[in-house]
Amino acid sequence: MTLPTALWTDIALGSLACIILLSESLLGPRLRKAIVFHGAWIGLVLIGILTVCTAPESEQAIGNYLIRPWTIPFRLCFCIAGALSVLLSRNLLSGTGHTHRRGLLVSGGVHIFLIICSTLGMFVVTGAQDLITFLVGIELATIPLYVQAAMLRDDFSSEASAKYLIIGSLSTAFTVFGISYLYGAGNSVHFDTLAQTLTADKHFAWVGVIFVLAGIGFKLSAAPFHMWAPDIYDGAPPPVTAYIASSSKAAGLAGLILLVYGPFQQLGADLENIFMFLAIISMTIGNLGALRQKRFNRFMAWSSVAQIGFVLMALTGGDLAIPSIAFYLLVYIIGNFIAFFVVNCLASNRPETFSNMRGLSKQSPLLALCLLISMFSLAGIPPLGGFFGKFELFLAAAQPGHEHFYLILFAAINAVVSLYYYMIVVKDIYITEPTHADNSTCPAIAILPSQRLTLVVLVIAIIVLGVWPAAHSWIFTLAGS
Amino acid sequence: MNLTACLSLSAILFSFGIFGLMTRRKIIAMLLAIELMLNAALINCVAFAYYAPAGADTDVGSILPIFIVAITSAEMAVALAVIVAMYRKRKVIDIERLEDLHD
Amino acid sequence: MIESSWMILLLPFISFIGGILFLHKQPKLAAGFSILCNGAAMVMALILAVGFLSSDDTGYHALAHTWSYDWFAITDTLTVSIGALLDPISIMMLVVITVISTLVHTYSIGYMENDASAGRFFPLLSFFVFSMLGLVIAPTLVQMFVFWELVGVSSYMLIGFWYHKPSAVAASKKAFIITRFADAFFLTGIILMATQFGSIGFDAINQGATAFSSMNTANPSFSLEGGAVQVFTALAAQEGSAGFLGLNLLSWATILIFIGGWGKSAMFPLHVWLPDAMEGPTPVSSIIHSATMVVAGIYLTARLFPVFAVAEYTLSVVEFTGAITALFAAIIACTQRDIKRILAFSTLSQLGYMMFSLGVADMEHTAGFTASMFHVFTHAFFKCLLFLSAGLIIHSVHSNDIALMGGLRKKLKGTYFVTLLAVCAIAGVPFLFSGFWSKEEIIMAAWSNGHQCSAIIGLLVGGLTAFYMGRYFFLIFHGEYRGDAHHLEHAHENKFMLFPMVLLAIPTIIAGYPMLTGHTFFNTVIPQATLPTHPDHSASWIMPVAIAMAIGGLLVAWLKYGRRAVSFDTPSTNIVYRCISNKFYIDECYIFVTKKIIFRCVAAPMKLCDDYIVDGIIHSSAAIMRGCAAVIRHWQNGQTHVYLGLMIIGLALLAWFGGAL
Amino acid sequence: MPFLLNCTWILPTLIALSLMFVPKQKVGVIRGMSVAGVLGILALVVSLIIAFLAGDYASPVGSAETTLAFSYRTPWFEAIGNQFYTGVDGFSLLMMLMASIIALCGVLVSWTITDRCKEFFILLFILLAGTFGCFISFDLLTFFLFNEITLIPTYLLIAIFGSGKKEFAAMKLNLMLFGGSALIILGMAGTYSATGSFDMIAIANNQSETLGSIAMWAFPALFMGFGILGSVFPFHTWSPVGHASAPTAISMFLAGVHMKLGGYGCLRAAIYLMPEGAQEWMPLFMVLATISVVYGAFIAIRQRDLKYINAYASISHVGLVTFGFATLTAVGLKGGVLQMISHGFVTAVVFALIGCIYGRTHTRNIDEMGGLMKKIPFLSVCFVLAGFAVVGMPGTSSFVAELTIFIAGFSGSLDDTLRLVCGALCISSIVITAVYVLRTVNSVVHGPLVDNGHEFTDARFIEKVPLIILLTCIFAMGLFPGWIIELAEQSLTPVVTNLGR
Repeated sequence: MTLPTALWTDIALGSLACIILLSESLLGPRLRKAIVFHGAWIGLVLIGILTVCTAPESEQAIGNYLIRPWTIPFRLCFCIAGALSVLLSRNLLSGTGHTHRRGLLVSGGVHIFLIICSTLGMFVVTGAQDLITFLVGIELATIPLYVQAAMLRDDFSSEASAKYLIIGSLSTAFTVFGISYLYGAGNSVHFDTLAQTLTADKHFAWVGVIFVLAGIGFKLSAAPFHMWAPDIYDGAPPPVTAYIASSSKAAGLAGLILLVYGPFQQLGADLENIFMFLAIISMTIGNLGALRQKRFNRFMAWSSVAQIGFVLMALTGGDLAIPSIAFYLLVYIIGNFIAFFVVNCLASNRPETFSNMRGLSKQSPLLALCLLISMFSLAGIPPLGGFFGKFELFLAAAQPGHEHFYLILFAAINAVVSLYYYMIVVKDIYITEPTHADNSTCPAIAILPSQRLTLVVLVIAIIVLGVWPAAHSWIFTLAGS
Repeated sequence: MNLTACLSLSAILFSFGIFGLMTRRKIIAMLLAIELMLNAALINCVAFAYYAPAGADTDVGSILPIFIVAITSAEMAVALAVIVAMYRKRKVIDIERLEDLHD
Repeated sequence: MIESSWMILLLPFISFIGGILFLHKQPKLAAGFSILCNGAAMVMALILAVGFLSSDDTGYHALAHTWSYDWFAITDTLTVSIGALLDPISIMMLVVITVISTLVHTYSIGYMENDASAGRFFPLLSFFVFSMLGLVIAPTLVQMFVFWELVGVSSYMLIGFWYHKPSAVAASKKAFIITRFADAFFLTGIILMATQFGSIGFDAINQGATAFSSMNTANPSFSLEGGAVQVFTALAAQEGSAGFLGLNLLSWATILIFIGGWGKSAMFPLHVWLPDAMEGPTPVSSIIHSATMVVAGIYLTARLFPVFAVAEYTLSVVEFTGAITALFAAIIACTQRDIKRILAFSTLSQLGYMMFSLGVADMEHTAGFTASMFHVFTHAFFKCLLFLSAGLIIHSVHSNDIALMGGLRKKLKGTYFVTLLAVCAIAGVPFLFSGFWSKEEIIMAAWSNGHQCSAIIGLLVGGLTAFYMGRYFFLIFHGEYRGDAHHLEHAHENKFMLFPMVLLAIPTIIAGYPMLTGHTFFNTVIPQATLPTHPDHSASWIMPVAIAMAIGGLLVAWLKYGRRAVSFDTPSTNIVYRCISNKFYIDECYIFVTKKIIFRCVAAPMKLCDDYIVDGIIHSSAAIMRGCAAVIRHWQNGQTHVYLGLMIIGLALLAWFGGAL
Repeated sequence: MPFLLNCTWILPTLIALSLMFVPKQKVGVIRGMSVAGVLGILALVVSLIIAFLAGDYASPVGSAETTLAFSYRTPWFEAIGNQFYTGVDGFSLLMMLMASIIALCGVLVSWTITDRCKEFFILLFILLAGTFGCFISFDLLTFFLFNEITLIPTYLLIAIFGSGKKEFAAMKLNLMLFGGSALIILGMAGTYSATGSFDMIAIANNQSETLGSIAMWAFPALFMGFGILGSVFPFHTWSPVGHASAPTAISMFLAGVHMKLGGYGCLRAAIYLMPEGAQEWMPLFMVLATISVVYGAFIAIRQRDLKYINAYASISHVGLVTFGFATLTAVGLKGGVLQMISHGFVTAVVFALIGCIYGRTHTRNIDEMGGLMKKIPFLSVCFVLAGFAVVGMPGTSSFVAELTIFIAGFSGSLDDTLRLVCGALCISSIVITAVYVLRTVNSVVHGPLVDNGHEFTDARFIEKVPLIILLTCIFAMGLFPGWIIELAEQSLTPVVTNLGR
């Protein structure tokens, strides 16, 4: 039987993982660095291109594995996030002039291998057609992250991974418990049959739904389940933080959409209220948490909690939700990585707090401009991609039949609050004068050529996404079919 | 023995897990508690498969627990590895003392 | 000649633009240029007047719409246009304004001789003349309002001419704000007239009003065209309706418009700015605050007389304010020490005369209207003469205070003679002088029209006027010199200043005679009114009583101030005297109202409300958010158990929120 | 022709980009390019107006369809129904003319800025691009997008180049304006959910059956959203703080054009799209407008700082604009439009003067100044003329506008007592305006000279040019308002017919 073209990407990803593992263990130091590092990010980029080229028009099923057209943008996001995370870990690997403040990763190759495994897990999630594959995909996506979080030799990293581990396994317990109840209520594991049998009057169904949502809530760091995010973002090594912040959220969202438009179809209005509840709490707590933040990583954690609040709001709407979330994720991931790249260049020789970033515009205007663009894209300021991304989330919540106008007003006001703390960052780098203590200690900022190139590419990408409608209409046509 | 009896058993087991997780100070003990909760899910699946109405495919009920066990073991292996590495370096196993990362 | 009336309007404007832009460094050139322009305007105005008088058609249709330029359209029916409407009273005012402005310009050459900023004075004066002329020939209410404001601006600039003097600056501000306050009501009145009665043109309104008033009287109504039809129907429509607070719409509109005149002509409550306006140079006071600007209110009432007559209460309001102001100002004038303030209060009381004489007239008995216009005509000349002579006196004695003058008869012979003429005119000395004729006309009209109490007030004020003018005259020219001897030696009469005063003396005497020749110069503005026969002399006793009051007043003044030396050093302890000399403390009330009530009790609380309530809410919302942020950061203390606990509570919340539904 | 129209926002963006590559030290080149750019924009707008007047683009009476001149329509993010739909009618042309003139004067006034002047002009041109984009776009989302583009440069300009507590002021200004955008987003979400498209003209035309009940709450959201930008009463507190600490050119542009963007949005997006909503909610907004008119005037009396006085004066005059709109009559709307244009020029010239005076006396407190007429006659005469323009003397543009608004207040039947009371209060505001204007003029220009030791000369040529330009605009519009009124009236007929429906 001929393999459907869309499956090639998954296979390519698996083989890339094996190649990386083999080259890590077998090859000599010089060749290993080339294959492992460059091989990985080039491979991921190629796989990203491959998913775009082999995007199926209609659903292609291979046994229990279903490639849906609307998941292609999500897969693209996973590949991009993976590649960028690999690039970001450049100065944590051995053999480069600029060593990072927190030392080197325990083993660069294993770190990259785990990134690719996690990406493969996310591909599996998007391809799942029944609860079992879904569960396996979710676990394959999260477990490597526990190990990656512990990759650095300092106390923070190990403490972060321990906490992440415990909270993660609790959420797995919730998911599994939920799945068992779903099976109980729907007497089957397959999504299509579940879609018919899971009706709103079945109490088991509701217990299952609640527990599964709790598990996925952890993965998205939505409000009641967000407490782990600031600590783990702060403790984990920078590329892992970036990867968690962008890719694992995307996977969680893909899974959530899969469930909401798959088995939970008939639960309808009550589900919308749950998402409204989650959205309101995440937005508020995320914004309030980020208001007084002084350290960059924790700031990004709280801001990602707030962003998830906006995304969940879109889920309360009708059919516009899927494409708007896909587009928003693409822009959000690029914006996030720009911020992490800039801070990574900064943080290689001083702790990444806002007071150290004062006067950045005078020290290196390029980094300051990139951080400004990423902050304004996250805030949703027009010329950048973030504007249309965030605006479509508002429109998604206003679909005919599913209007939630109070929610939109609440979200719009929250957007204003979120603008305040993104502007605080811009104020620090452009306007506040560095106090004498800050700039005396930090030497000039050294930027690796590869990281400078990726920054420029990402900035151009985010502006083009905001102005040129090609990507936007591609995602919407895919989601429409 | 009927469905509700089994379900109540697993629910009790689940709540034991949660109670253990909340009160234990040692990380290994907390992992143990999580293991309890995962096993509760197993009992659920088997119970539903056994008491499933006619016509439903009951064999799924047995495949699902196997996957759950596999996943649990994978997770616990990774967990123990991480915790052992941490113990070797920081000589601390008490979760209350892991509070360097705070706001 | 009628078609070229826009030239009269344009000449002063050219002198203003030329003077301000090019000549403000050369005073002499500026003075020459402005006199040339104003003189030409005067000549054209005189030719216009003569042409109009000689033409036999003195009836209503003598109205001439010479030209009009559409300025801008507000609604499709209502377009604001600039034009000229020439009829007896506007031509009379044209003559008065241009004659007085030319004489004042020549006088100013002498007055402003050693003043550095004279180059700025003449153009500003011409700007005032331009705006006054525009006001007078305005065919529509809006154009009158436009030039009304420009007159306010020019009076602000001229009063505050010596801008380094804080008192002058304060006086100009006060004048502008009070007139602006009255203009707000005026604007409301105009807008009511424009929107509710459909027209702002004077002839349309007046024709509609007369047709309406003659509808319920005997003679038949005549054909109407254009705007008048709308006005007529609107008047008929709102006739019976008891509008807002008991007054119907027409009364409201006309009273509001009259309040505009009230402020500009400084009637009783709003008069406080006129005495302070004396801070400006004396030529300014002579032209603005004696002859032209302050008459604008009376001119407005005269122009809209038919509508005012139709409205129920308006004319009685006019009469009441006129009488009160006349009496009130005359009393104060008797106790003032600053000679310019004496003349200012005398102007106020004469304005009161003119206003109440308009008030006593109505559509049938228009004698009051003609008497008032006649008094405007005569009063302009002798009051301007008085101010010019006061200017000369101040110039030579270097002070305004009457206590530092006395016995100037020997030094200023020319001024002495001319001021004597003017004092006799204003006091109402019989037969020879114009003042007597016009004042007597007013009292006669009031009595014959049934307004007895106004007539009696008129007589009383006549006596008071004679008294304070006599006091003014004797204290300055008779008795010994009380001032600084040094100034007395080289007090001289500058020829530039004396020549216009002498010229003005002529009309002071002969201005009264046109009335005698029975020529009804002024009544033609009333359309189709019955030609007022010479006012019936039923009350023949009024003439002798008026003469007695005038002569008596002068005699008492001579007895009190003329014969024996008067000392000013001991301020009189008499309570009433001190209250009157302080102008009944009305200025203090105004300051109290503005400072204490408006600034402290209205503006200040608003500012506090803005700073603390409106702003407060916004700042407090930010503070609340900061508080919640602190709470959230407090719970993020790194303890894993806390995180797990919150996750489980979150699960419970989700279950309650989801499940409960 | 449509390309020329789009050039109005492409040109400033190009200039902003090209300025980025000019080295920081070459201040002369930067200034030269900026002036050339602004002159180019002005020439572009004037040629557009001439072409508009030449061609007959008046929308036929009785049709609710605005006929757009030089319209250009391409699908942009059409997945959500958004098109890049630009065109222009009389009303937006007038606003563009005013914006370009004020921009020119703004650039001339900021001739003295030396440090970081490259960033200054780059941000100024981005602001210009956003503003012009707003005036020509007829798609609700594109309009909102350009409106948001203008907010960030304003923040950076005030925060970097301002004075006094500039960060606080800039942040407060920006957050409140974004609060306004939040409300606009709500309104747009409402219209989108009802009609599924953002095309203003399409929505306005067949809106009767589609908007229905949504209009009842979408209208206040949109009107108040743009009202915040136009500093309507409860949300006006950003403008005094913002103007006082903004640099001269920015406070000119902010008060002169940016606040008018609010008024433009109110008319174009709120009243034109949802007439029923307008009828329903207008009493509330009329009361708010009257409060901001009287309230602004009274507080201006108590202020001591020149910029605060002018800021509160702007609140009072812009309140008149909202009052004009609130009467929902043809005259009222036209009066509002005229007042927007006239107040744009008036407030720009006053801020320019305050900048010049501050440059000399280094104080903005009116008690510490006095008698400047003697030392700087040219500036003092301009100050007196500007004062009369603020008071609304005939011959200045504000008289024409205020007269039209007051007439709108009283036209029609007089049984609507609320409108009468508000109309009377607005007319009374001309007295309060006279009080604080004269108090300021007297204490700054007249009176004995207060010499606080600064040696200063009269206006240099570069300072005289903007003042002369703006004053001629004020007096030209005051004396010959014919063509402006005709342009405004033509473009408002569709709105009025829509209201009549």
